[in-house]
Amino acid sequence: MTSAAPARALQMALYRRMALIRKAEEQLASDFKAGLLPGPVHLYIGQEAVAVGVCAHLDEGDLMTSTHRGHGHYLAKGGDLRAMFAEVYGRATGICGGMGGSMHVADFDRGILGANGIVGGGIALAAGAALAAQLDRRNRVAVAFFGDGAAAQGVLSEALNIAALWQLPLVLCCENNGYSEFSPTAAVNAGTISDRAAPFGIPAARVQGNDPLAVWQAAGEAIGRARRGGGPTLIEAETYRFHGHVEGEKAFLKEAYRSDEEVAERRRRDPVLMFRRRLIETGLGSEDELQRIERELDDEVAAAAATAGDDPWPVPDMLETFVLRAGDAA
Amino acid sequence: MTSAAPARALQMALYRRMALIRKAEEQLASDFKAGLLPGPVHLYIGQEAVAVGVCAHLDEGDLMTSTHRGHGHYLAKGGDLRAMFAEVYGRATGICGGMGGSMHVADFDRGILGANGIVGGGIALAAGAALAAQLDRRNRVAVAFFGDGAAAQGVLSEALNIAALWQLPLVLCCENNGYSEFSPTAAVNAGTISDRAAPFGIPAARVQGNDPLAVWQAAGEAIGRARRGGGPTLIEAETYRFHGHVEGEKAFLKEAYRSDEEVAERRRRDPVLMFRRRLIETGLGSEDELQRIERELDDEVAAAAATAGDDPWPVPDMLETFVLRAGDAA
Amino acid sequence: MPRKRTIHAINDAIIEEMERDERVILIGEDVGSSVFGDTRGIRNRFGRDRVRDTPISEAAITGIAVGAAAAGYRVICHMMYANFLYTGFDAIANQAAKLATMSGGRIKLPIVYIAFAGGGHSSAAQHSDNPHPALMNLGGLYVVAPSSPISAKGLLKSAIRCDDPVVFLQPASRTGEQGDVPEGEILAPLGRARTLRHGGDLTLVAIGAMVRPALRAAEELLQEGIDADVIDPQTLFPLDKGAILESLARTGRLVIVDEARDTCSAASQIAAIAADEGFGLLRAPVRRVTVPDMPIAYSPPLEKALIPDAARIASA
Amino acid sequence: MPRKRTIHAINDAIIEEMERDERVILIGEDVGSSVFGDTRGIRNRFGRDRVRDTPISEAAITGIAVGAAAAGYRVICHMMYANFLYTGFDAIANQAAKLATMSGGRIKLPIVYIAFAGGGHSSAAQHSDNPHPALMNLGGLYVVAPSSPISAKGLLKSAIRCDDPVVFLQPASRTGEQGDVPEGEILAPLGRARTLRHGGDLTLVAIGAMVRPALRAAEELLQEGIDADVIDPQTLFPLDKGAILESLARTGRLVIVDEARDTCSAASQIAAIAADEGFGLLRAPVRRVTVPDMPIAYSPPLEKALIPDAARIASA
Ligand SMILES: Cc1ncc(C[n+]2csc(CCOP(=O)(O)OP(=O)(O)O)c2C)c(N)n1
Ligand SMILES: Cc1ncc(C[n+]2csc(CCOP(=O)(O)OP(=O)(O)O)c2C)c(N)n1
Ligand SMILES: [Mg+2]
Ligand SMILES: [Mg+2]
Repeated sequence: MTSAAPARALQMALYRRMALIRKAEEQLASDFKAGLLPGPVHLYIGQEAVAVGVCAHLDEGDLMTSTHRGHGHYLAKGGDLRAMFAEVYGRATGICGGMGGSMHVADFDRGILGANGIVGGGIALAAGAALAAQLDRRNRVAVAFFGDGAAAQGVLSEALNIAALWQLPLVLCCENNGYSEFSPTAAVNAGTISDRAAPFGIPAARVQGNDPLAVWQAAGEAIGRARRGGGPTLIEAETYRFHGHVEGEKAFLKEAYRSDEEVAERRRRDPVLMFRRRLIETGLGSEDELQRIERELDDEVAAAAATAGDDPWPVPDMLETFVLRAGDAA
Repeated sequence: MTSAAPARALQMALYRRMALIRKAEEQLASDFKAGLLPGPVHLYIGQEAVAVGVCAHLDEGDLMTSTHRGHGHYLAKGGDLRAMFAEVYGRATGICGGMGGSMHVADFDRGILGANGIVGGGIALAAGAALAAQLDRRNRVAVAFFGDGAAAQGVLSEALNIAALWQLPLVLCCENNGYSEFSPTAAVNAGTISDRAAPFGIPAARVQGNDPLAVWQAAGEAIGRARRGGGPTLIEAETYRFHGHVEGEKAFLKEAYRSDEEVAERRRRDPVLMFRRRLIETGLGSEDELQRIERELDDEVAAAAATAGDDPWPVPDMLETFVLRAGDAA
Repeated sequence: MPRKRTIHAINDAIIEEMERDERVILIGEDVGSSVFGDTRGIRNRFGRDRVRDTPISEAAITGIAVGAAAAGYRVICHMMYANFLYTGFDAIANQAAKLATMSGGRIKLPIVYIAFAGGGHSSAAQHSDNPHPALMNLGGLYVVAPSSPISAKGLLKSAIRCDDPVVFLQPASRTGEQGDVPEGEILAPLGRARTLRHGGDLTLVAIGAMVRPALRAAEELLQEGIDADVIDPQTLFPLDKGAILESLARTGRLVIVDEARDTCSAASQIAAIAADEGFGLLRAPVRRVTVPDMPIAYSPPLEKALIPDAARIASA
Repeated sequence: MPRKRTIHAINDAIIEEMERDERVILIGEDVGSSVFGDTRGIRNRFGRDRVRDTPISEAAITGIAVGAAAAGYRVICHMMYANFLYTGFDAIANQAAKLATMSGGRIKLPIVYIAFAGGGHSSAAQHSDNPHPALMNLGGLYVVAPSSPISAKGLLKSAIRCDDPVVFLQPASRTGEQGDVPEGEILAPLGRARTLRHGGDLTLVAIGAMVRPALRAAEELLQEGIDADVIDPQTLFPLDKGAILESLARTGRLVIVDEARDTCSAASQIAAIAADEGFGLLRAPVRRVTVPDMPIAYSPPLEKALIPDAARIASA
């Protein structure tokens, strides 16, 4: 890292947000096992440092697009926890009223333009949001999170080209978690993803995605440059997902696509635990304080999940409101 | 150029083919002015060295996809002249029976998988043809011609990635003629197009597209490598179109997108004339011989155009044959 | 009343709406030079910030429209030929048509995708589709098909002010047609048909480019003593069923003319509505005059045979 | 007769055809691991040359299928969820559906695009579309919708042998269903409907996933004294009009059940045919039981309200 580490308060905030995401998703994992989730869920567990390190530089006016694995981005960008649970549970109180579910959590008031069920689907949306930000002249930026698998979608190169030509305030953040569904990254992506920016004249960074400070640092440079009118950046954050591609995948996959040893080995570099250890080692956080935070988060998550789980189901009558009608326009 | 220039016979063949394309298209240009062409035509005049230099390495078994500006590729790959005229004239004897027209000339028996009205549309088709060639194990190759404008289509990066992963026998040949319709290349493509191959581990070459020998040389390396199982190459050939994007464009454009001086200046580097001059300078061709070839071509073109122009129009009844029907399959 | 070509009516509509609301922006390939002339002069007038020539990247462009709209702009996204909607179809079908509903209505997406649709100019299969059936089936987009300079202007202005995505499909074969266009504000409400001719013997519904030949066919039919209503739905989704059924109640006979391929066409949808809600009104089979189910051919005699004309309509 | 799940019937069909013709190849995202199980074991059996996992690049994949087919292979191109057809729509709509015709019939394109379509699994709007209306309107592709293990196997085998492009839309909600599948060669000709039930009082046409609830509804109707024909078109383009009209001639009543959104659905096309060619046969309004014109919702009570079920069919 070239510049100074962030101050204590910020580091503690990063930790809190990472731990929140972890605990919220562990709740969803157990909800899934208990058969409480109506649809598929893709968990972010193991990748928390990326969303948190990037989003620490964003405020509500900034814009972000996410992926099918979107709870982490949503929470890192300030999305409401209970409304997220309610959405994944399919309740009327969900952040999308139960219309979207896990793959579509969105909160436009907070600049969260949505998780996206289309791999690569958020990239062009973020470029469009960056265009809006540029036109607004309020120094806003847009960030697109996407996976290594999504890097194979042509829309990435289209967005790189346009962002370079227009010098859009756009940060393209590729989370390389080693797999595209059940394919190892090398089987579906040639070369190094972050190298694909240079031909367009776009700066790129490749960072340790399990280290929130490394991500924070790289994202800070990229977002700062974007705010100053310096144009787009491609960040590739190397990370790993601890859970399956989708919860319950072992039920339908016949052969393992990765070994238990590999997962165990990578779990030793758990971003939440490593960062926790570092906070204690650097004296920024004490065991007591961290435990207090974790208890608070446990309570927060349990309360949000419990109340969301008691919320009412949406009533079909509300579907009427989504039907396009005559005369709306003029 | 690193290796020796091709032998006399080959150079004369290159010249003949370039001059054929030029003369055929000049015929179409005058046909257009005379109101004889039912649909739009995009002429290749000024770019002949590219198609001819590349296709000199291909035989009928090799596969090629082309663009909306496709007459040159079609003729360079051995397509029948008269059937092309008949097609552009909309006649029943056309290479596509009058169904396709200028933007769709194709001859599958000669590996010409078609001109294409979708910018970038031929790129994935060529990758698929290269897959077929690879599976066949008969050392065939596939070539995709596309423009600088088409390089902005995401499908190019998708094809680069897949071609690299699968080591397809594919040559991606970008003809950078300085314009994408009415936009200068730099306005719609960031950086240098040939640089976009390296991140995928694909070799690239940037060549003088108005010099058939330079193109021949670079294409020979690429196609040879592909035949030997060495995988794909991206070639960027710098060239210029002398005519408008589409014939008759001045009728609908209000402002000029390039100056007459620019066109005049570039016409001084006319690939056909430059190569002609070189053949004489190097003593490979005499003025007499070249004039004889040109007269032959004039006759060939005039005869083809005249007979095609007298050919019958297709009759609507034949449309029936294209309707999908029950039971065709089993 | 001043006469205008359709292309100028569209140009006026864009300029007026960009003057009216500075959050209206225009993006697309060569919108500066303007292939059809409809965006001519707009970049010079409003500058390169609000009017952007894009690279040939339909997948990105259609999605950029969604992102910029979600972030507060009104985006006119020019797609040139309607076949290129397919090239950028993901962001249209999976994003623009769905995002508002998937989000529980918490966002509005004011986007107009403009495209020039249909055949008649020997541009062959990849430049001649009328893709409105695919768009109408998405359920999340208004689909608009003008038929004259005045309807083009009124519909486009309404489309630009609409808070939901609209696909505006201008018939490519009708850009040069002249018609009366009054000065000043013209707004044609989305989702409302126009009855262009009141007959009473037959309901002739015609879409987009088919309105003119339908009106001509109506004249021919009059010679035979059949006086037709001619209805232009203007908006194809959502359809103005009421106007059609109301006419059908008087005529009992329905012919629909649509330059889309027959299967799953707008004509079929209207016929299906008639066969259900209008069943009691029908006194004769519902005829569809449409394009046979195949790609459009290049050669003029072939293309002419595929696309409905007044004679085919009159004999339906 | 041995019982099989649909997913295994599809698996068998692919294996049998790949055994039969070494020019059949299979490409798609994770066809090796197989998300749905339909391609499981195929890579091990036929090797990584003929069975290729692709990157997530739908635009390229759909086009690669066209190129490889034009160069002599029979390509099975697995698109996973039907919504991803939109992502790769250019090569489907502008190339696969048009190339043969644009070339005057000088090429054949044996391609099967397999996709899993429809809702019922709370996967929300981007994983639940039934895009057959858009595909049916292209006119250059067979569109096939199986409804049972045996129809899936027979149709898929025919599709793989077909020299023209076919889109095979397996209902995603029906992959686990069991049914009788005889050993040995099963080929269901494309373009032919199956009559699954002979009643005589009512013609009930049901598509894909809707066949089962339609059969259930027919049982319910029998209690009310209405004995329905149930027809499964199997191929949506080109439609087997004859089978439907023949039944209609006996029943005079038509209800069509389609899990597509209503506007421009297959249901509407069938209704339109009935209102024209079958007009003289109709004794009652033609009812469509379809999905309302909006994206599919995630939450189970909402999704359930959108997708037709036996009760809604019986009351239509
Ligand atoms: C357009 C599209 N194609 C395919 C899929 C199916 N799919 C869902 S997630 C996924 C893998 C994505 O990999 P990556 O981008 O690396 O994200 P990760 O799952 O690793 O977070 C695939 C193929 C999809 N949702 N959208
Ligand atoms: C998908 C698609 N988008 C837009 C167009 C309209 N169009 C036709 S040619 C062209 C410019 C192509 O530029 P380039 O690739 O450089 O080829 P050139 O015309 O210079 O040979 C455009 C935008 C098209 N035909 N297809
Ligand atoms: Mg991944
Ligand atoms: Mg060019």
